[in-house]
Amino acid sequence: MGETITFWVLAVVSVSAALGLVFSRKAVYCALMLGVVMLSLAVLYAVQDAPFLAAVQIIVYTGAVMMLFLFVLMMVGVDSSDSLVETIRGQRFWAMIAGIGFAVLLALAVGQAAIGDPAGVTGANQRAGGNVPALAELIFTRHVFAFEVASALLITAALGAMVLAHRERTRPRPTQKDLAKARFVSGYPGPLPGPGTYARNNAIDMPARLPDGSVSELSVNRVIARHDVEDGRLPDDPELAEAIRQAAAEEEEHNASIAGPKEDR
Amino acid sequence: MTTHYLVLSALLFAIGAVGVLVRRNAIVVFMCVELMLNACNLAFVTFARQHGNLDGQLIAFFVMVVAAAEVVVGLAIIVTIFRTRRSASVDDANLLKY
Amino acid sequence: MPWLSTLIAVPVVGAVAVALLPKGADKLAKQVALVVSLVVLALTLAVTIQFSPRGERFQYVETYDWIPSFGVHWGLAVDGIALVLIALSAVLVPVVILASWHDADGTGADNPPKRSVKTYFSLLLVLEAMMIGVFAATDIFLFYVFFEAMLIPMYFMIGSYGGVQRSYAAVKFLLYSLFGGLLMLVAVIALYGIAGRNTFMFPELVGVITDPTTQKWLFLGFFIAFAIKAPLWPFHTWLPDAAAQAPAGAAVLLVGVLDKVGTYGMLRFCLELFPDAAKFFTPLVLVLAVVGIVYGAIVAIGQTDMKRLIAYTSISHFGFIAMGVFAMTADSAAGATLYMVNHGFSTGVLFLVAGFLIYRRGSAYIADYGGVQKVAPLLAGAFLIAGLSGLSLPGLSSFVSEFMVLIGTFSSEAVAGINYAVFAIIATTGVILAAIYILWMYKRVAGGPTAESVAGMKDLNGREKWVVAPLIALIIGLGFYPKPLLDVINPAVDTTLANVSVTEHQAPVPVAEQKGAGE
Amino acid sequence: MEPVEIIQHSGGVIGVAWLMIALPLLGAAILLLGGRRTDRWGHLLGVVMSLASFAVAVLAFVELLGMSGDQRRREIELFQFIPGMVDMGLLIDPLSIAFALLITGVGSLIHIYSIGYMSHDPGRRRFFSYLNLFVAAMLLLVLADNYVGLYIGWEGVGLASYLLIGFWQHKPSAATAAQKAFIVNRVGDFGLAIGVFLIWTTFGSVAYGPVFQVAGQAEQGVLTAIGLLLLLGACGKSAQLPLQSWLLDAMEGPTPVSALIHAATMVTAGVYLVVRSGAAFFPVGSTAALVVTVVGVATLLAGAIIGTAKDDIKKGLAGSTMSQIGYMMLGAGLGPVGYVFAIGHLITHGFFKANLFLGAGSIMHAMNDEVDMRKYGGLRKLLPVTFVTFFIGYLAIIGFPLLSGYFTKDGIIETAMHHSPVLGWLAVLGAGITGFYMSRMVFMTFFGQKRWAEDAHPHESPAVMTVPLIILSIGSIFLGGYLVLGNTLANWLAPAVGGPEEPIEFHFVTTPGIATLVLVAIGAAFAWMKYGRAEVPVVAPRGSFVTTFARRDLYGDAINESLLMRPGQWLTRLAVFFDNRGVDGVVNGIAAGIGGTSGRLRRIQTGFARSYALSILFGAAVVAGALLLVGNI
Repeated sequence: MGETITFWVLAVVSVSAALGLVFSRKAVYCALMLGVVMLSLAVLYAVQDAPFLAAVQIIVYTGAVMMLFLFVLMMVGVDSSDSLVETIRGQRFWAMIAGIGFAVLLALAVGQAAIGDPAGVTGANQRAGGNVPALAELIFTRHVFAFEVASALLITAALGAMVLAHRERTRPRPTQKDLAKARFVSGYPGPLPGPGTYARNNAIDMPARLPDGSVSELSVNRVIARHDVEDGRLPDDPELAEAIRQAAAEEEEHNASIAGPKEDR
Repeated sequence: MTTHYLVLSALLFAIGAVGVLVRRNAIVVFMCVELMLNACNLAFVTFARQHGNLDGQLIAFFVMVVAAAEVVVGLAIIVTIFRTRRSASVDDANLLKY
Repeated sequence: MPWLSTLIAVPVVGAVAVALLPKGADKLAKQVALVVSLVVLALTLAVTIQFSPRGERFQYVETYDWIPSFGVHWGLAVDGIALVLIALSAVLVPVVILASWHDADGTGADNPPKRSVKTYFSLLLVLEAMMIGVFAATDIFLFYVFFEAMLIPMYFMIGSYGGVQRSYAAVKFLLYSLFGGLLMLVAVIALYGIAGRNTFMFPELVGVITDPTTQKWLFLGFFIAFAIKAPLWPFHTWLPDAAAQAPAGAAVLLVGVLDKVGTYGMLRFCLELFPDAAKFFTPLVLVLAVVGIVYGAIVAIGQTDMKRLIAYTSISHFGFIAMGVFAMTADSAAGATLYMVNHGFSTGVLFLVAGFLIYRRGSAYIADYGGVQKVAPLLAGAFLIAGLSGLSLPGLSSFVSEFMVLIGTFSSEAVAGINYAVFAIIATTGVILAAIYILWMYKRVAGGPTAESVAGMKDLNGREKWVVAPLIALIIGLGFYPKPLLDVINPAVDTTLANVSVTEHQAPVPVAEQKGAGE
Repeated sequence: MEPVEIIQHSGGVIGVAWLMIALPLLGAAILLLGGRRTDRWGHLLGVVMSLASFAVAVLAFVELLGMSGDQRRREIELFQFIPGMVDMGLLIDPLSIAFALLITGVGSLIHIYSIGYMSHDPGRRRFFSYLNLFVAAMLLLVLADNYVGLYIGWEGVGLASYLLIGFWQHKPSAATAAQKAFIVNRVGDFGLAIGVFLIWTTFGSVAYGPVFQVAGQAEQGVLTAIGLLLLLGACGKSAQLPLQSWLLDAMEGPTPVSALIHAATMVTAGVYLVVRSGAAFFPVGSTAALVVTVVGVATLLAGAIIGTAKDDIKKGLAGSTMSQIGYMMLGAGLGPVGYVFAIGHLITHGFFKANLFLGAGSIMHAMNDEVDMRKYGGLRKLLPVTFVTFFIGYLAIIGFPLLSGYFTKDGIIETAMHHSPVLGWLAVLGAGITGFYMSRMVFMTFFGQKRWAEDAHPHESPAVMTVPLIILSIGSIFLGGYLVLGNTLANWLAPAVGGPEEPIEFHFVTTPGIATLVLVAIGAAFAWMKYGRAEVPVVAPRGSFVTTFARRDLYGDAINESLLMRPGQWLTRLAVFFDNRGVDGVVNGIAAGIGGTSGRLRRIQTGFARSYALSILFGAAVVAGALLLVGNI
């Protein structure tokens, strides 16, 4: 009875989360939804006498894999959200048809099958003295070859990831001398002024004031400035607001210059 | 009860598949793939219980291993593509065509 | 000693060795290839000498399991028919290697690009192995594998080393052959399934299929593949393209040996596996063959390109072979088998000499020549003898075979109870047409005043003499004394026809005895 | 009297009769393979080989003479050619040995003559090798004991003839003539080949012995068919209507070739074939024999008419050759008596025609290779030996009483008269025309005014050329009388071809004989008026319709061209077009169709991974559905 309740609750949760995963615009929400699904499944594993898998699910999936996803999301841009306009004609419609059809077919198949009562893995667990030893015995005896191959696969994957992520240096590493030269050529050899210096409120998004009381645009982090402009959190002081806007504009320009080669579609 | 688990698994699988088809953000597509793998794992675990032996659980375990490897490589690819093309949309990587 | 496996293995090993030679060792590659091919020739001679024509039908039998679950064997053996064709391949390959000495060097008069020499000779050796394998295979599946594998080296030889339109020709050749090959594959699998013996071994499948309809369908599957390979009219159009674009040496092997697999297959598989269907389709096949004979000859007359012309003459000759096979008399079938060998030699030397001409002049167009006889008499003489062999002049080997095919077909009334004499009569007009196409070509190339473009043409050099001499010696020798070959061929043909339940090798009943029996 | 049985033979000279063939063949091989090294002595080797062959023939002949009549057909086995079908062997009997003697004898003389004639030609060695090849092939033709061997020799002489006509390949006319000769001959060979097929099918053998033994038992229709097919072959080789057109062009070859091949020996092969198969396939009164005689008469008239209009001395002689072989054919269609005269005429013709041709060669040799008789005239004094020998040949061919041609030709005419007066009188008419054109030739060449080209310096030929002429002319005088009178030839040939019931009596004074003589005299007189006494224009006048008709070879070439060559070319072009556009068009069309369809289908490959994934999902769904359905069924 307890299992039934757990199942139904988690089923509803996981299906809703899965739907959320598919339909939410922001990638971060998607990641969170996926986390929810995974956790629900972990519980369902536990319910089905697979405590080891439940733990692995939480540690590996929800812990490691999800973190990896989030890291990459950060790199690519956390806030970037998909446009919901479909570009391939008919893709969404046919995807729905195929998806629903497939689900119905599978469900029908499962429904038609005459399935008796589950045998339960308790017996199997007990023979080896618990779920983990039982699995271990299987892994290191019958499936030891697959296990070794899996380990090779993991190492290969790690190496592959490193190779892929590695950026080939196309020009010689700048020496200290080069760096110094570049600094002086840039016209502003000193360190950038920190934000909030002499400002009335000591916040990271407030531009610093120079000794003559004027506002230094250089002191504002451009990314933060853009967020401020986008979210409309500009300070009342027009001088400060102007400086933030300028920093934000520079950021836009910078982004555009990087994204320049990309075709606009 | 097994039937329920299996139907749930099928549902999740189908939802994941639809996600793969309709989302364009490569990372989200990846997440949907993970969802499908998880759905499969659920089925495996269910079958393990149904048949009363641990092979199903073991396969699920292996699936997780492979999934981890896959995610690592896949995300590295996404990062590489993003670096050169400044986009994580799967539709932008469409050079391999007629 | 597994002679036949050795025969296949030696050229393969040689090919690998040639391919592994360091870059730039062109001369060495040629020499190694030549030596390997000569070793194969020596082995083949040993096999031929030890073969006893009156003994068991299949000799040198080797059977090893290959894919046990499907009953596929590495099954090799030769009877007289296969043996002479293997000998043909073994003789032609060293000659072709010698003749192709500069094919890949890029030194011809038409300035072909320099290409990888060792690859070319390596491919030649691979091709040799495949050719020997296809004739020696007694497992139908193995036969099919060799049948298709032969295409690969030939595809590259045409596609990489051929003339201007080489890629068109190579693709056409490959697609045509593959199409036929797939039909055959279907038939092979169906044969396996329907026979239900869980084996692909040919001797065990003879006479297994008895249902007439099944026989007909399977026959067609095999026959179309072989008709494309041979090629019979109207499946012939790939041959002129392929032969004209291929380097002369490859063209020799293509027309001289590869295509023989088609006619060989008709005799070995179509007839023996599906005797009733073969008899049912005989009129159709004979019509195709006769049309091919006359049509090929007429089209050959109208060609402007030497190699294409020779290719069309071959289409005409393949008509003769197919006619001989399907007339199903002992004489015609033995003649057809002999024809396969003789045609290999005569067309071989014709292609090679044409190749020498083209190498010197840089053009295959007949109109670009004239008066070669005056400047290069030996070359022209070799060309003439080759041509005369092509028109089946008595005293040259092809006459014997053509004569046997025609007389066998003509006499089929008395022997097999069906009158195909009219086919023989129409086919005999090919004899006249042959004279026209060969002599007209010879006249335009070698006769008349010496054209400016051929004025400085060099006569045959030592290497080229060694290419031409053995073939011409064989052509003349077999023309006067074909008995050794026929002694090998006849028992095998008799057995084949016995399996088709046609009467043994015998002369038509003399008129007197017929009368005597009637009274 | 029927032909006698063939007896297996071994030992003696006859046992090695194959040497006759092998020696010249060896000579040809040595000369061809030896290359320039043999240039210096090549011609001598050629002569020696030919003489050696002649010697063997003479010895075999002597050995045969030593046997009684019914023992004179000897067969020797050589080797199995096609097991179960053809055993190669030689049949040495009076007929074949007569031919062998003629071939090697006249052949040797012509070999010797050629030493002189070809002395300035750089290709002399090659020439001799071809001559030797010819002698070998011709001997195989007549000596073989089966039809296949005959066929091999048959085409072998065709090859030699091809090589020799086209000896000066650099002349386009020679190359074309050689090609034409071979191809026209092949048309004849087609008939011969099918004849052989039919013989094999009917009798189960191709050897003369077994075939002739049972020939009478076959159906009449089959026999007639075989006869007509063999005749077609004979027509090709012997330049009989309708396959005569190659012979005139064949004069492009060096003159000794014309003498040896196209007058004395090869062209008589058709007569040999008919006579050899005569008893079996051309019995007197049969349809086949009738056709033979008709063809013979038609050709003898056609050849004679062509001969009257030719200004080219060699072509004139070629026309005459056609005509004379027409006589032989006529004789060959008339049964045993006819055979005797046909073979007799064949032998005497071999001598006097070789004599005439070699004489013509000697004239050409003297006149810078000029062949136009209109540019000759008055050569009698300058070329005395040539003149005398040529004149003897002339008298022999027109049938001047008591010379060789008189006996044999008259014999044929009389025998024909016996069978059918129409044929006989036509043959008489032909003899009259012969008198005209041969006289014309002699008068234009040796009498009248000099009409030479300016640079001509006529001179008598060297002894190596004149001695053969003298020997041949002696034969031209006496041979006919020797052969015919006293039934020498008839008795000799009887074992081989059968003999007449009673001995042939030669009557010197008969109506046809006198009529012939009168007609010949009229012809000669007419020629004297027109070409001896009167001035001969150097440029040929236009001439009447009839002259043009004769000059253009009775429009034979025109007919061939319009009936065969033009439609043939048209057919060839059509076939090539059909092959490229039709057959290959279908193939390429299918290829293009598939290519186009794929071109459209490949648009499905959009490059969007998501649409591929969609199709995968659809596929999975379909598979799942299918499994469900199948499971339910």
